[in-house]
Amino acid sequence: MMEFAWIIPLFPLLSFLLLIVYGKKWGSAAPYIGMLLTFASFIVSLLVLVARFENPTYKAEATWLTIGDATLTAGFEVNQLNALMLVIVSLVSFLVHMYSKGYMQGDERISVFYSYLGLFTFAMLGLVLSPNLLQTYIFWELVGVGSFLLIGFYFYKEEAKAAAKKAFIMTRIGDVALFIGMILLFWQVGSFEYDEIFASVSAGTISSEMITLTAILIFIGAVGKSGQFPLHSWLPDAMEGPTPVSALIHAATMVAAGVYLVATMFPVFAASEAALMTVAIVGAFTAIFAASIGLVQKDIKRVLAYSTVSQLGFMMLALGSAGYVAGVFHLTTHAFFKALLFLAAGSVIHAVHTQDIEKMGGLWKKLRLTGPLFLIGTLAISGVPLLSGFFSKDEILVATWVHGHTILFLLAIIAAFMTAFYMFRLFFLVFGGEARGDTNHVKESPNVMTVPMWVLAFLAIFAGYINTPWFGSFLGDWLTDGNAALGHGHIEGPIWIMGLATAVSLLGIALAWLIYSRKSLSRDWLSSRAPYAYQLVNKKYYIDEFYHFTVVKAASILSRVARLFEVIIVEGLIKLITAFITGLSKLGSRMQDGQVQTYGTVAFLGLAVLVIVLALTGGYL
Amino acid sequence: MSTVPISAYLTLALVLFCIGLYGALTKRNTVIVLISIELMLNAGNINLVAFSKFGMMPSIDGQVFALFAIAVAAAEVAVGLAILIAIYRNRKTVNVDEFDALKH
Amino acid sequence: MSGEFLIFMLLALIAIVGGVMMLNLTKVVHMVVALVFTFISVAGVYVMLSAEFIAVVQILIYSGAITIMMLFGIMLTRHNDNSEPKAGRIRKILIFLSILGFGLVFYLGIYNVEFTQEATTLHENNTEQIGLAIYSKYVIPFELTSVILLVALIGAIILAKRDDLEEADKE
Amino acid sequence: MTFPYLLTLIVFSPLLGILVLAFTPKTKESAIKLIGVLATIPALILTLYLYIAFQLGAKLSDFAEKVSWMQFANPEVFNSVYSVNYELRADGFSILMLVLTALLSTLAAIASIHIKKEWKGYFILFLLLQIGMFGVFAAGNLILFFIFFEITLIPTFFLIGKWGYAEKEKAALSFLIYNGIGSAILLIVIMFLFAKIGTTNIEALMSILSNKAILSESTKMTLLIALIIAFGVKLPIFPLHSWMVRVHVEAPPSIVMLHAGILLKIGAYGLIKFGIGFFPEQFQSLATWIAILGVINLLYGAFLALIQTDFKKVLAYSSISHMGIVLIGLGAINSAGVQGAIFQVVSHGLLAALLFWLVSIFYQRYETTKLAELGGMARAMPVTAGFLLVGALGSLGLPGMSGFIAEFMSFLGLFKSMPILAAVGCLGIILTAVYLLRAVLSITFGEGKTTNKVKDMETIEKIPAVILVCLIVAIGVYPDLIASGLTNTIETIVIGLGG
Repeated sequence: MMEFAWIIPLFPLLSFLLLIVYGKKWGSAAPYIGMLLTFASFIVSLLVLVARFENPTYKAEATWLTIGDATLTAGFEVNQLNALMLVIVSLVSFLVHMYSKGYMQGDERISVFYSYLGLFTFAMLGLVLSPNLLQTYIFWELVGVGSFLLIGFYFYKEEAKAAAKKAFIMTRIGDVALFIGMILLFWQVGSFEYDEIFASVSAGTISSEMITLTAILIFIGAVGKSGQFPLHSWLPDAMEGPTPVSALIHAATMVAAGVYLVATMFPVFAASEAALMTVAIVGAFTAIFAASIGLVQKDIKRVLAYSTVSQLGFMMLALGSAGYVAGVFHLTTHAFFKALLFLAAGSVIHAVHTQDIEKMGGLWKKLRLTGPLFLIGTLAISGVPLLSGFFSKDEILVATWVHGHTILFLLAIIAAFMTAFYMFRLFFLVFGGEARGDTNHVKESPNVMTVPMWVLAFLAIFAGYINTPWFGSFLGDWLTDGNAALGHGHIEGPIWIMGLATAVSLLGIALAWLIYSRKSLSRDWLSSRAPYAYQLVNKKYYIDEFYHFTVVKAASILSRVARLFEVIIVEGLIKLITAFITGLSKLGSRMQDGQVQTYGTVAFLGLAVLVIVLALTGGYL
Repeated sequence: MSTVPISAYLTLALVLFCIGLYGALTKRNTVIVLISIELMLNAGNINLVAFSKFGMMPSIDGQVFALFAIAVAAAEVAVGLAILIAIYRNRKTVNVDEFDALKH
Repeated sequence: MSGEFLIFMLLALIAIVGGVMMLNLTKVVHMVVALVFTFISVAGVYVMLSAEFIAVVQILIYSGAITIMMLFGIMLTRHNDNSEPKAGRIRKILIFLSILGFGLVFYLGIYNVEFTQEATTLHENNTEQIGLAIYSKYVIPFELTSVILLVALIGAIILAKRDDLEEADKE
Repeated sequence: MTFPYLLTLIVFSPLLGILVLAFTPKTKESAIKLIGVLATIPALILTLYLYIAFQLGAKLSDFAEKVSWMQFANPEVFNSVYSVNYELRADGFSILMLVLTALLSTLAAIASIHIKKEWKGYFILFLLLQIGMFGVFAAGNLILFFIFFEITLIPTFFLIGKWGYAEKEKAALSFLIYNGIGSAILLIVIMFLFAKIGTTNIEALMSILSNKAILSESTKMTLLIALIIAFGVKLPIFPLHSWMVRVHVEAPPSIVMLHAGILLKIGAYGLIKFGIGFFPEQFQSLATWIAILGVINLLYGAFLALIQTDFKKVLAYSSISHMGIVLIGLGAINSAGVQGAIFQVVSHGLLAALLFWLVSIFYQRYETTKLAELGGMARAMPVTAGFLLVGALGSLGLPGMSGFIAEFMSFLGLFKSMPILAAVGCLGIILTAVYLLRAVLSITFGEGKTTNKVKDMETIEKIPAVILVCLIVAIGVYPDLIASGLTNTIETIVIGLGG
């Protein structure tokens, strides 16, 4: 079965091509085509995953480009990690396709929407299947384009335009770093193939400085894609896209691509302690940084977006702490519960037509299906025991502790506390209490939207059981099977960590309950005591403004300098040349005054000059 | 044997030629321009005659050529003056710098 | 310093002074008259060069015919306009300098010209020799010259003739 | 497999169209346009035949042609004769350029449906220009090269000066002045080589210049610098580019398609073929400077494109920026870099043609290209907007399209030889994305600023766009498509460079 894995991305590609060309003609049939084709790729992915359990890694490639002596190949590879990713991506994608049928109902450009979804899914699946860094990079960028197109789907909104542009450019900054890292690695190794890179890393043919440099450059690429600090600010803005898109791209799949990349390149990172440390620090900092911003956001999707950033930080922290399995595990569980949360949020937005949580409230009774689903997602992300998020987050904390990052561990604990707090703040504000907005004609979403959520909810609860301290670390053992560089399948840690994690998440929930549901603590109790801190957090630490005043300003100043240069020097050059030539012409035409004597004078002057020059140079004297 | 070297004659011719040239290029009156040209022709004639006496192959040919040159110069003056008078009739001037029909 | 040289110097001086005066005088008639000296002294130079016939022709044609014709030309046109030419001083200086350079180059070229051969028989029956050459060796150019003179004659008449028809049209 | 005089047929095939046009009445607009388009078809078929024959393994020497043309004596050496032959030849690179020329000419001829006046003169000049372009790429010696080079200049001058926009005369004039100076320098170099070596045959010159110590080092260096300036005007290399901006802005879009697509590439072609081909060692010692110039071109163009308010100007500066990548590739002096440069030549040709065709389409409807006056085109003209987005994405080096391959290989090459410079140059990749998205998004996205109802692309207008996009994607997805034909050429060049 695995030799047919290449067919998986082709289904969505077909969907993209068909819909972009015939979409208008087919109109309302478009969603079914998209769903059908992604379902097909989900089935094949599932078969491939099953096949991968029994068989070794499969790899196929063909010549793609010849450069001098080097031959670059294109192909695909099925190993543990990407077999797993294939299933996650195609499943979430299929569910989102299905959900969108209801969510986007009535939009006249629905076929365009589905074609973009197809393009994105194609690119993401292609990214996952890539056996070499170059191909990864190619799909990496294509994923970015899919995301760009979908963020800018409501192109007539200025915010959507700005957000799409920002997303593309900020991720591109990271991409360029990846590009550089990739090329540097190529000249070290002579190949883009992962196998060969890992082989020469382990053989020690690359200097350790070079490994650190390339690893960090590649990590910057991941930072851009996964919205890690300091390239995170596009991700919350990306919420301008339709909500299903946020669920698919900006929660479950694309933003996880950064984590996936680091995971794929893990042997390179593992070879450099400095690179690992960087990953861990950036991850931990992002986790707490984004969580703190999430505390005060008022837009339901933005809260979820910052929570995504924060969770991605957790994954990076795991990878940076050599917790390969923990990172991938959390990636998996996060994909499910965050997609669930977004879809549920979408369902809420679909019902109340606003994203402002201040205008919601009391929806629990109105949305009898969405409410519990959202609660499941919230519980999972908060790390409440027995749900998937609990297990994966526990793995991360253990990995961090065991690796000896005490400070990072503390940060992670605080971030976990904050996560629980802001998620339940969100939950209570949206579903609890009294209605603050007009909720009379709020209706539950149709089945086509709720069914995908049920599937995700199921996974959000039970996906954690594939790798637990109690029932065996099946996932970890399988992932690390046959590759010692990835570490152990399960890291044993002190039992109190699990207790601590449970305690902080429950504490967070309790605090949220006290403030937003019982209202026994005033909402602005904290913000009124530290107005500056509140302002700082509310303004997202002024990161956007900082970029605006540094990077953007610098670019525009440089542009202006260049324009000055252009106008003065380059245009001056052409002015000089034209002035010279027109001057000569003017002189010539002034000679042509029709007077014999002038003509005679000029002719004689010419003769005299000629004679004199000849006499001086010709040696006739 | 002549005691005056050929270079003396040639130098005289050169000086006269230069004077004629200067006159032809700077004088304003057309008559003077014409007569300056005659002076230049004269300078040429001196050379011809001088080379007929001194030279690689001295012979009478140089003098014959000088004669032809004088004949042509005479014809030229006749035509030149006729043209001058015709122009004067139209333009009421004999100043060279007011003749700019070549421009149009 | 032989007598011949002295005479040459004298003739050359007169010729050059005549030329320079032509350049510097203001009245047109004076200019023409100044040139007559030049022409006559050039005739003297011809004599020194054993070209008596040319010398006579020079006096006849230049000092006589051409000068008279020029004077007629001056008389027939208005020539009292003595204002300085508009073309500026710069051009004059430019012309002067280039002529100077040109003259200098040529002077340097002819300074050392020396021919070993010298015709010694030119002055013997000079006119006869010329006549022989013209009517034997140069008969065709000679005839052509006569045609030129004829053409010039007719051309001059036609050009200078007052065009009665045109005049009539104008009036 | 091949037949004699194939190259001659290709080069002069547009003459047929000129002849037919000469006897067509001036006023029959549609007939003239039809003839104009049809006249480019034979060349397209022939070049495709040539390309396929070459890919199937025809020997390059089979294509070469040689007819004695003129001879004259060498004044310095008794009994030796200078001869100039009419000789055409082709190699992998020039075959590629011939195909590109034929293709873009056909598309530009189709694009000329937007020309509004004096179609007859326009198409005659257009076909003449085509002859010139074919000739440049097929010329077997420098004299012929120069003649055809000049043939491209004069029709372009008139095409810009007569059928352009508001300041067309100025643009045409500065085009002529700059290119005139460039070709004068080129002529001096050619004549110098001819006088010193006695031949202008390109292959012969290559072997003579590489084998014998026939010219001193410093002479060679001077000649190379002169060549770089001559072709640098064409390419254009900073700071010789300002004519090109004007031409891009003022010329009719169909001509800009050819101009950006082919004419600028003559500079790159000449630089690779003659600059590196004749003086590889000197080029190597200049490589750092070439690469630095390339990075400057890349960044300078990008920074200026960032603040332009006219879309055509954005594209013009983006062309400058993209030509920087050609220089970067050449400056890398290894096979990856050279291949990248050639790919960029082809890729930018296609992309620039696509973008200017789209400019033509929406200028036709909105009569403006100012960014401030446009907006929300995606609503009124979704297909055009889509193509515009595809063009921009391709241009900013999106993988899967030809631009990325070129950019990737050029930088791959440069990172090997000068990693720090390459890292600086990578800034250009970001800037390219910034300015292109800024411009394209402000045209297509956002509120609709133009109220008048417009029709989206007509079918005939879609043809060039679809063909171009298909090619761009084809090269991007499977670059070996054209890379395989170039292997020999690049090998020759790189061996010349000694690496």
